[in-house]
Amino acid sequence: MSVRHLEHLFQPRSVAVIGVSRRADGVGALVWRNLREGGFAGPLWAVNRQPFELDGAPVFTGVDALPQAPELAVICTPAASVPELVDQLGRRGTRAAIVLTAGLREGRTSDGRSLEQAMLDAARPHLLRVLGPNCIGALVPGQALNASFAPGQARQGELAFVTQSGALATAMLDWANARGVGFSHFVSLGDSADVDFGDLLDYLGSDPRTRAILLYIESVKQARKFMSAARAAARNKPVVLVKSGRRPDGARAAASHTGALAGSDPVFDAAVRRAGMLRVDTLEALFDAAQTLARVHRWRGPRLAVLTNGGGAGVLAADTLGSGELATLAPDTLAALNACLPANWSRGNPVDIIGDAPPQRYLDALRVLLAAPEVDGLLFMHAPTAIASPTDIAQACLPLLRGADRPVLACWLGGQRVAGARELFDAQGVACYDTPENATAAWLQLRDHQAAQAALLQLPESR
Amino acid sequence: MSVRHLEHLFQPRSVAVIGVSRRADGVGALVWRNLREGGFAGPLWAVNRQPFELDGAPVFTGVDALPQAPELAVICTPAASVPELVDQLGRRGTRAAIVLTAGLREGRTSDGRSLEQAMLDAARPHLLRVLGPNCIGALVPGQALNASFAPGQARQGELAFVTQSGALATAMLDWANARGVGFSHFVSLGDSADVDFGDLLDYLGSDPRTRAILLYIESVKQARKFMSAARAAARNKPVVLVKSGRRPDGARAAASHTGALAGSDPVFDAAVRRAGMLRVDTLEALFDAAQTLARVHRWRGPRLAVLTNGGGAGVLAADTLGSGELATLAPDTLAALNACLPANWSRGNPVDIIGDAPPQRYLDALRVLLAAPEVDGLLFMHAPTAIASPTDIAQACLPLLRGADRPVLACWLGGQRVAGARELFDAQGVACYDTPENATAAWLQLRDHQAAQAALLQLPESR
Amino acid sequence: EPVREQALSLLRQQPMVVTEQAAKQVVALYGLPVVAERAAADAQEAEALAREMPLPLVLKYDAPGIAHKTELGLVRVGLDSAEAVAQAAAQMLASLRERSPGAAPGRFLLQPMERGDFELVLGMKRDPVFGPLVMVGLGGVLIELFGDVATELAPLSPAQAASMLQRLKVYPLLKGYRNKPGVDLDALADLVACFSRLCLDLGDEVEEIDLNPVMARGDRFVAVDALIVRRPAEAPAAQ
Amino acid sequence: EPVREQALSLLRQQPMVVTEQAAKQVVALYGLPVVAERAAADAQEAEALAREMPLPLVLKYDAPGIAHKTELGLVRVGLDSAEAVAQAAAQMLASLRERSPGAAPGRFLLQPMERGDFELVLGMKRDPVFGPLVMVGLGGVLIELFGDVATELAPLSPAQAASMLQRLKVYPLLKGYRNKPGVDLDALADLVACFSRLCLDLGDEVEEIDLNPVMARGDRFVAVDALIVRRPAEAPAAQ
Ligand SMILES: CC(C)(COP(=O)(O)OP(=O)(O)OC[C@H]1O[C@@H](n2cnc3c(N)ncnc32)[C@H](O)[C@@H]1OP(=O)(O)O)[C@@H](O)C(=O)NCCC(=O)NCCS
Ligand SMILES: CC(C)(COP(=O)(O)OP(=O)(O)OC[C@H]1O[C@@H](n2cnc3c(N)ncnc32)[C@H](O)[C@@H]1OP(=O)(O)O)[C@@H](O)C(=O)NCCC(=O)NCCS
Ligand SMILES: [Ca+2]
Ligand SMILES: [Ca+2]
Repeated sequence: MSVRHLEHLFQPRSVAVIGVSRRADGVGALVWRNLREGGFAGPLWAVNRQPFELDGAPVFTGVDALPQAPELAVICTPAASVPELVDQLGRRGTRAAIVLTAGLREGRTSDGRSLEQAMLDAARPHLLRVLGPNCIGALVPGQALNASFAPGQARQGELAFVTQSGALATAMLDWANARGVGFSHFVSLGDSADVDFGDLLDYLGSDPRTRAILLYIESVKQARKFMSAARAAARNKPVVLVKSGRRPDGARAAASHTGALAGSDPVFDAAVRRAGMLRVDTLEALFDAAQTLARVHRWRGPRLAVLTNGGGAGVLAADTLGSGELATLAPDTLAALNACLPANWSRGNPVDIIGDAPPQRYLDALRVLLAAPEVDGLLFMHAPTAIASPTDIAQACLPLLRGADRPVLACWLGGQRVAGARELFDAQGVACYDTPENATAAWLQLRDHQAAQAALLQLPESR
Repeated sequence: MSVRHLEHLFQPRSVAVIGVSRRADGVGALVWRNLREGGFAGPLWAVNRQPFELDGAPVFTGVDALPQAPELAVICTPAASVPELVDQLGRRGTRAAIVLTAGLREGRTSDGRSLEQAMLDAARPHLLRVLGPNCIGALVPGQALNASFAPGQARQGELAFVTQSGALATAMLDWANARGVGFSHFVSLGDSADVDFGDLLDYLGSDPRTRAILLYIESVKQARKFMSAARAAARNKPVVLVKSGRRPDGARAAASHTGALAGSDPVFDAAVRRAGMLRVDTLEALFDAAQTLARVHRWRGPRLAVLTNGGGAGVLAADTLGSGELATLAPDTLAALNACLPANWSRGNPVDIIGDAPPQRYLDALRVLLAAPEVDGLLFMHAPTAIASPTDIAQACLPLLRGADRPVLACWLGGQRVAGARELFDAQGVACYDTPENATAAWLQLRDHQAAQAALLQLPESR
Repeated sequence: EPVREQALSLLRQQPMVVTEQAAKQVVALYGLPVVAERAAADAQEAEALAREMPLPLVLKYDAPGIAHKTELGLVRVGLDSAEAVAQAAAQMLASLRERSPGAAPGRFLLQPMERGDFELVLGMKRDPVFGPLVMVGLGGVLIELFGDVATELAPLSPAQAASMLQRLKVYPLLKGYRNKPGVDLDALADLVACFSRLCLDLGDEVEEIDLNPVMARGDRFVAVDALIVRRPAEAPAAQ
Repeated sequence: EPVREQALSLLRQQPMVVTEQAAKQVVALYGLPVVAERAAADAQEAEALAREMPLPLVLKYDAPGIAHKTELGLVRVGLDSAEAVAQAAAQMLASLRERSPGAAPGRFLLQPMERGDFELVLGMKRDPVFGPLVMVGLGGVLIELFGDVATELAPLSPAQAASMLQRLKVYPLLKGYRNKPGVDLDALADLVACFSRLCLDLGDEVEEIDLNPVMARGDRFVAVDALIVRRPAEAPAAQ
């Protein structure tokens, strides 16, 4: 089946929910509520075998009773009914379906096919694309589309998240909402009977509203399709992934969960390298990595200067850097800093400009460091003190940081006191990390990814 | 000098702030405000060379003008004045001083001693203990004592935090407040001219209100005192630390920051092992480690059962466990689970009881797992769904979990939706982690710490 | 591609565990250097061959289906006369008769003793999803206890093979360490790239390949042992 | 503690880099096994001694202040006659005269060739804060490229030493791996514990100790080389 037509899935003009129960807590009713609360602008229809009224609208008694063919259908009816529904929808002209129902792989039709196969057989003649089955659905905040039974809405943003695990989808959404992280697409793949990672990498790789693609992978089945889509997507934008099933025991759990053999670990690492993607260890690291790759530009080299108002934070940052990554400041740079900093500054890198640093001192030091030829990138850090306002410092420094001709990372240590400063930086696209260690880890990740990407680009692809 | 008398520092009946400026943003004024807002109950006096009125109270013109000897004095005057002030205070009968002033190490008296040495010389005859100089101060929320110029108050709790870096103190406090973490003591050591890690380990190790001790260390100077205090404290309660200066570059930054040679890394690891402490890599890991060690009891062995309502979360948890740590469920256990779980449960460990699990299903599975002889400990996990209420599940499960005869860890995945459940668990003393990986990492940490502690206890100490 | 077809038709006539001699022939088809060996049907022939070859010699008994010869006493090194070869051959047959009485008859292989500054291992394992995974490392304890191997998907360009070698912890040894000679790294990268081509070509029909050891000195590399395990025919075809 | 005092008075008469002979004497005072060596003032005496010792022999030239003999050609192994010893001795003197003309005069050391299944390294480095740090590992590339050493603060009980050995990645080798013999682990733990006692005793006056290699086979351990570097006197005393 072609990898095209996903626009029917993600930008439908009309949506029908098939199997909206009269019970308020049925899955169909939850999807209906999500679509309504998400503010979907096009026509929205509900289907049940029995007619009733829902939010003042009539519930239709079948696909054929709908006033028009919905471009997208969300199917929440028992497994056995799905193939027939897909066939009816396809015949009416529906182009995409999200099947939330579980159990299609196990269930059988009277002629012995799996229900999943029967569903695919029903979809094929109509070129109808199916997301799922056994999934949570999809959210496209930019389209005000929440075609899912996830508990809640997603914020709009520029990250696409695709997950093979439904439970992690709901956890991740809740987590992202708490941290203000937004999405261009938030997709639960489920069993991937039709639409799979390869399709989504193809689609999202060329979607201009998606700046980075995040994947949670348990197993890959169509390796060639996956690899070519991944390689193409990773040339356009960062593709960061968590692959579970690292250790033999994890792999076993993955196998019993998805019914697919999880690839062994070195193989997957090799595949990630070959495609120019980036693999991280935890779901949370996905977001840090995504902002690193999407926001930190103008790579010059690995030598980082660390600017801080607290020696301890500088030590923590330096700890994770090797001698190749902590810039050695040149005599000219040291002299220029001596001229503008108080006598007790650290006189080396990390550049500790002391706890009482006001905005002007940050600015003076920044001007020197961002012009120093031996400095390839800058880590800006601030720990709250009772003396200077983080927001004032953020506002003063932003123009210099945004105009820098080399990569800039930032770390606002603390919580509430630096929340405003963090938001300012975030809004202006400066990559911010919670801790010095996370920031320097991001720098090293960037260096490695740069090297890997450069190596890939200069090589003729032999396959 | 004796390691005693720290009660004057942490439980003073009266406090004087020396050097409260008429300027509202002077360090002394900040300390004054912190003490007032912290609600200190005893007499509180301010000293300046000029008399004026502050918050309706008179500011005294010198130590001798105070109506009584303050038990604790917080000194915020220029460096050169400190030795003389300490002498005056000691003579009046003050038993402890916190010196916030920086620069005592560099400054000299007319007879060529460092100001630091002069301060110590002045303190010694009066057995007056000094915290600092060059520190942020100390907070003892249980005593309503905020003798610091940290930006804000600390919550009351059972963790003691001692840091050598002032900047990290303020960042940590802000961070802890944002996460609701409370402290028995929050201490900035500064230059440790007198009171040092050894003293605090001694004091906090036997303090009944402190359940765990967290340290941020850049360098240790009095190794023997440190080691014997650490060993004693670690036998009473968890002592967890971050030691910066891991790598040569980090060490260099530490040296320039504290003026002390940071011990090399394997040496410090050996010292930590020898004393039965636990070393972690990041400041945030301190808190996870502290709750692990303080809350997870009744160790039986390393085999963990993972109970989850999401297969993906189970995979992530299993990934970080080896075959020795993921319990292999016995036939009896599997049969008992088969009898109470729906047919599509994972039929193995991790025990995935499927996304729609209501409280009763959790309870049924818990009863089986907590009675299974092959299960040494349990990881309870929940990812939010649109179906069951996390709070209901938490409430239903708490009695079983608290009454368990083996260690229990918990992980509520997500953000806002599970906040209530998390709080319930937290209030009842069940260790909670943000992610499956953090929870299993805690389990492995616990196993290693158990082994190390057991090895230490069975050995005769040769020195 | 005639080489591939030659290799496959050779393999298809072999048992699942391909004989060492056939495995080396397959490897040699791809231009990879293997030890110059001669085969003998019995002990007498082995003895006669030994008289024509430079001493000392290595004698192996290569029987279908036997993957681990050393464990069965079927490898003898450092034989320094034709008589020693004859004696070793007799012992092997006796030992085989005793320890593995049902084994199919095989042939003796006579090889010159190869030495190198390093013993490399080149390997391939087919992944059911991603296909052939190529592995390289230094043999023995370094691989077993320290897991010092580098892996990549086939095929590899020489540049990719070179960066794979750089990931080995023993890379400094291969470059030349503390006045000890290294190997010709360009030549080694070419070798690994060539091996990866073989892995890709045969990957659908082969489960595992092991060239262990490959003796290396300077720019000279010689595989003195080769193991190929074919893929069971009943397995589903690769997608 | 007479042993400690004997050791310290021996050390105090030595240059900062203690001679190998004196270093071994110090080590032997603590009951640690060192190679049975004999010293000769000149080449003739060395030749004469060689006639009384079992061949082959190792000859070293041990001069004050020279920490790295091998680099200066001052170690020769496998000498299998008294004449070979005489010749090697003459070459050493010539080489030393040429490459290090100002060197203080030293003595020849004659040692039997010791062999082992393993070459261990035992070391000590004084930490300015925590005192003597004891280190153990297998010599050569395993330590250098893989950093496979275990470290502990002195002193160590035998049980602590045993758990230190278990942390080595090469521990399986020491236990006996794939039919290859290991060493007597209890004996080795005792040895490390004993060495740690020495480190603690001398830690205030010694900067570094290196027993490298210690030949090990079964329950037999022999240090064939010992290096001790004293601590500069002007350094402040340990707290
Ligand atoms: C799909 C699923 C949610 C349906 O569950 P359910 O709500 O118990 O199913 P019901 O039989 O009640 O069907 C839902 C409604 O659709 C109606 N319906 C059933 N078949 C229908 C059909 N062919 N056409 C129209 N309506 C239909 C039902 O009558 C019911 O409405 P009612 O309650 O008003 O009678 C369930 O089978 C399932 O698969 N759950 C798992 C989902 C999941 O976990 N996904 C992956 C997460 S990782
Ligand atoms: C201690 C310190 C804050 C003083 O700074 P300052 O406020 O500029 O010092 P001042 O000279 O203004 O003294 C403060 C007040 O005490 C008064 N004072 C000075 N000496 C005094 C004395 N001996 N007795 C009574 N009052 C005195 C001053 O008059 C002044 O009050 P005023 O403003 O009303 O005149 C400063 O020297 C310092 O060390 N800062 C660094 C602190 C730090 O960073 N700690 C470690 C963090 S990690
Ligand atoms: Ca072999
Ligand atoms: Ca040596």
